[in-house]
Amino acid sequence: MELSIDQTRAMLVAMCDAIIENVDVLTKADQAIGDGDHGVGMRRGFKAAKEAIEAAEPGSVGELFKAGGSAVIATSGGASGIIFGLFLRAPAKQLSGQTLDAAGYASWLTAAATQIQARGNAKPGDKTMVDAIVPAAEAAQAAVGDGLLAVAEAGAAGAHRGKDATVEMIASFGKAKALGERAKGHPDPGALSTTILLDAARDYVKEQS
Amino acid sequence: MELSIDQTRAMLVAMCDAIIENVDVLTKADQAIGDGDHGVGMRRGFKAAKEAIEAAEPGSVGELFKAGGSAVIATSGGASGIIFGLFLRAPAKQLSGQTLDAAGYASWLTAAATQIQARGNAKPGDKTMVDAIVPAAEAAQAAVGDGLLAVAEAGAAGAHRGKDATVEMIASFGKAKALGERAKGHPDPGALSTTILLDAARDYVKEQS
Amino acid sequence: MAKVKKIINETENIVSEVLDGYVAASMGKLRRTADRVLVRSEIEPGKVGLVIGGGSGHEPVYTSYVGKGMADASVAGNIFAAPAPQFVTAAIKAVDQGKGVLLVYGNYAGDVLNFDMGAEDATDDTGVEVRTVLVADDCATPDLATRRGIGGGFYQVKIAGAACAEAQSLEEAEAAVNKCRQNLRTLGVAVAAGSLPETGEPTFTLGDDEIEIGLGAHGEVGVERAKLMPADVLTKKMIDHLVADLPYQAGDRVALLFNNLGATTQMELMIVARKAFELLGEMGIEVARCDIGAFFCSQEMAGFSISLLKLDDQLEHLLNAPCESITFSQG
Amino acid sequence: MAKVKKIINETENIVSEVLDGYVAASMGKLRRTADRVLVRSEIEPGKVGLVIGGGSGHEPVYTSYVGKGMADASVAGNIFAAPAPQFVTAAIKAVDQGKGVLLVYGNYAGDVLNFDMGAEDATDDTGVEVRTVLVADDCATPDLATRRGIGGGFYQVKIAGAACAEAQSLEEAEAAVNKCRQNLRTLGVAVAAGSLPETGEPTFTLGDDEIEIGLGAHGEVGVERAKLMPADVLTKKMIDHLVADLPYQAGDRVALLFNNLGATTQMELMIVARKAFELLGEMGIEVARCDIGAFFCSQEMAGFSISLLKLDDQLEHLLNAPCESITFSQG
Ligand SMILES: Nc1ncnc2c1ncn2[C@@H]1O[C@H](COP(=O)(O)OP(=O)(O)O)[C@@H](O)[C@H]1O
Ligand SMILES: Nc1ncnc2c1ncn2[C@@H]1O[C@H](COP(=O)(O)OP(=O)(O)O)[C@@H](O)[C@H]1O
Ligand SMILES: [Mg+2]
Ligand SMILES: [Mg+2]
Ligand SMILES: [Mg+2]
Ligand SMILES: [Mg+2]
Repeated sequence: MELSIDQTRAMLVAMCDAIIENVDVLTKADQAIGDGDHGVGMRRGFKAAKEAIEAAEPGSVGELFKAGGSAVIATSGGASGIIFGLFLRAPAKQLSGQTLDAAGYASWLTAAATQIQARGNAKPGDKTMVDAIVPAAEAAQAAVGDGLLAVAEAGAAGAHRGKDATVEMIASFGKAKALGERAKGHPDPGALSTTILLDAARDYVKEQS
Repeated sequence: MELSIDQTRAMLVAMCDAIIENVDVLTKADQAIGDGDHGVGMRRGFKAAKEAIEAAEPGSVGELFKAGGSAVIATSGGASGIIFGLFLRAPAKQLSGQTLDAAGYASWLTAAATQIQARGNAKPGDKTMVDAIVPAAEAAQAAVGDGLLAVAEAGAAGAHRGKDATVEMIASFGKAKALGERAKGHPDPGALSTTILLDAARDYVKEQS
Repeated sequence: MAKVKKIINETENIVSEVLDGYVAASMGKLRRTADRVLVRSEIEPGKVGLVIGGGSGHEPVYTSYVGKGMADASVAGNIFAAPAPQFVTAAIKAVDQGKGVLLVYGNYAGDVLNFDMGAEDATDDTGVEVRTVLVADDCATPDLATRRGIGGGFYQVKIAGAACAEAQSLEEAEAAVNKCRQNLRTLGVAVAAGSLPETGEPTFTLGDDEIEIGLGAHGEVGVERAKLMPADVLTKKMIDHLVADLPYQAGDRVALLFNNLGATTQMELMIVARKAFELLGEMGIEVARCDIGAFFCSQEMAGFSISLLKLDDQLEHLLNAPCESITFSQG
Repeated sequence: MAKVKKIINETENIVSEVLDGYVAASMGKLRRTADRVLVRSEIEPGKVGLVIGGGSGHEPVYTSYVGKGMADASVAGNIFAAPAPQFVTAAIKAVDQGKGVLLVYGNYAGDVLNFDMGAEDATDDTGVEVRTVLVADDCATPDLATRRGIGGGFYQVKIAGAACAEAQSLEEAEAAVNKCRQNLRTLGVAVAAGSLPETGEPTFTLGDDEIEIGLGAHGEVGVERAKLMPADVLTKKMIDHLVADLPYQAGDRVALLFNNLGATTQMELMIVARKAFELLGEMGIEVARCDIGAFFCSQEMAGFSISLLKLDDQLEHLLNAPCESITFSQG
């Protein structure tokens, strides 16, 4: 199974909608261990991404990812603007074809994990969204042989495992860092966003299957 | 009947004590139509006056009044520092003898009423302590023939009539002025202080009678 | 409501410690005398003296505006209370260089009584000539003679400082400052009360969604109590009231002052400034100078005032003349 | 608790209207470009460029410190959020005079990510050379590399402004500002929370009698949560912590900055200043310059910070060099 350009567009729009709908969940998560603006910033970014994705006239699947990611970067602000902008924009060059298949989906998550770590300098264990995107990418790669739906499911499941693991971590990055031990007991807000995005993508792929 | 220098000292000290004890009453009165500092300012001034009066080695009754009045002026601050300093200091020159008699008591209040109006420019009806000191002085002068106690009683009663009359006035002076009609229903704080001072003086004279 | 927390030591030492703070921060340029007087360590011989002052709690006004090109001394009362006259007397004597001394302070009954008596005592003692120009810029109330002195006092002190530095005579300085007074109007708005440091109690009360236009610096009632409104609507109300009062007219050149009463953010002041410039521009009133900051506070009151000063060449020159003080300097 | 009242229009227009306010108040000296960039109308040809910026809501920092001898442009994010990279790119391009551009902003993850990307994009587009010196003065946390940028940022911006005005090369300016960063330490104390203008909600909570030493500008936790204490005790704690951190030593010359986080009264700052001067004097540390005011706020947060900057001849010269901006000028 593969997604066409228009199906990919619909998948990306569903991901944007999921963020927009979950703004309060994200606000609460960031209030617990950060400064409370993650929800508002993500909504700002993914609203703009949705518009850009809907308006795009892409020559490849990757150009849709690029339009969305660039919009997040340009409008979201804060740490998460760059991080979640890269989450979408990272695979833009690789996905130069007209469809998104299992290998493409997995390469998206891998590119995101790589570029986000390269730019943000957070490593697994620092209690950031890196703890969700890295296991998501690994699980997705391992499932490539099983087709697109399996990859999407593995990605979402990997993100959830990573997000759950952040609950017991103390933060080494961002505004939760100064909390030290007090950050324990709460998941990282960005890891939570990662699960919301990959859940929405998986749900869309499932519908189309 | 006359008061000796030491009796006059005791009378003045009793007046200071009465202000110190009534600080909360005066605070509330000024909170209602002013800025709430009348009690604190009067206490500061009359505490200093009490010390000055107790420490004074006066050559005349008037020098006791002067010591007290100067202390109020030097420590009280605000409008009431000058006004109630003059209240004590005004008769200093006239009271050049060794005793305070009926005529002397009445001339004290008259000098106070005159000097306070001259310096402060408030007229009767402006809702200030002038509305209490003017009728107090007039009533005291009218009672001079009846002896010191009668003068002291007439002075206190005159001040009360004046203070009661301020309840229905709108203010033309000080911080209550801007209140306009809203100042109605509350007595003027300085008029209230005037009654407290003249009640204490009358009570002392009565005790000695 | 919980008491407002203040970083202080014993409340009875507040004024004294604040004055010591100014002396320390002046690094030798200021000294204290007569307990409540802050005075320049070196005053130019033969200059017209300038003494300012009033109740404490409004810092930086008036206490901190002492220095070259500003006042020669300031007199500090207790919090929100006029200073006693002997401090005024001491300040006048400390700055007198034989050319007389100008007094500039806010038009409040208590201040007038104490400054007048202090000035008379100084004149009785040394013969020094003293003149007074009250700050009475608050156009919230109609009667000119009894108007209160609020945020525009900063401009009046600045101009008085320059006038006394340059003037050949007390009369000349007085005339310049009087012209400033005539051309100066201020209107304030209170959004939330400050508190008395002695008690932590608020100085007045406003509803959760209320503001008061024209409320005085100590909580005296103003022009209109209103519901919280958009910044642009409020700014228009204030500018219209101010402009009509003098009135300021098309072709006038003005200085424009936005004064933070304490806890208002600069963000809010800039939003208001933006609209004020737009409105004055529409009226043909030219802004020649603009100042934004906390010049005349009322503890941590939230709110601000807008002042307009109509300029002529002399006032503009005096306003732009160099000066130094702990909280305001210009080159 | 009731929502904090703010004098604003639509919340989504706050940043834009604030920038318009600065442009209006600059009277021609500043203009807006690329939506979120405030830039000098005239930049000296051939000078090293200086761009500053960060989240809004801390005015006057960083947005307002643009002008001759200060920054050439500032970039404003949303309230408490780093600005997006395209604004950084636009600012760099707007100020570049062929000598390269220095970036100075606070060490927050979001700012670093966005400024870095913005700078790379500018370099990709035009080849402009860009260097960064982060503001990282908050010694509430131990790890040097991740320290936050707070009140001392004013000194770093001032020095960067003078350095970029005078330097022959980007490297020379960068080196001077780096020296400032190395010698600069700040410690803050929060007394009461500010509020988010979008919601009127407080940015953090403190007990009715609590303060927090070292609390960050957005409510990040600090060194110690304590009961309200006398000003002198608090000042000693703060000065001891600051002095030990660099450490500053007997014989050092320093600049000393008292920064109002928003709603603290100048009265309190002066009481603290008095004690700080006394303590530094006892330690043999010489204060060569002192600044007191609201330079780096966090909305109407009550509290303040104390900064120490160890001076050498170069830093003292740069700190005292003339500059102009809407909220800070010196002759
Ligand atoms: N360097 C980084 N690398 C990866 N993720 C990061 C990094 N810094 C922050 N994040 C993510 O961003 C989230 C916080 O986003 P947000 O609240 O929008 O930004 P801010 O911290 O600027 O307020 C964190 O929960 C974390 O997952
Ligand atoms: N010009 C004046 N003449 C007479 N009494 C005055 C005058 N001004 C004020 N007062 C008196 O002073 C009182 C207020 O005193 P106080 O509260 O101590 O001073 P302030 O008004 O400066 O806060 C008023 O109630 C009034 O009686
Ligand atoms: Mg956040
Ligand atoms: Mg009063
Ligand atoms: Mg008073
Ligand atoms: Mg943030």
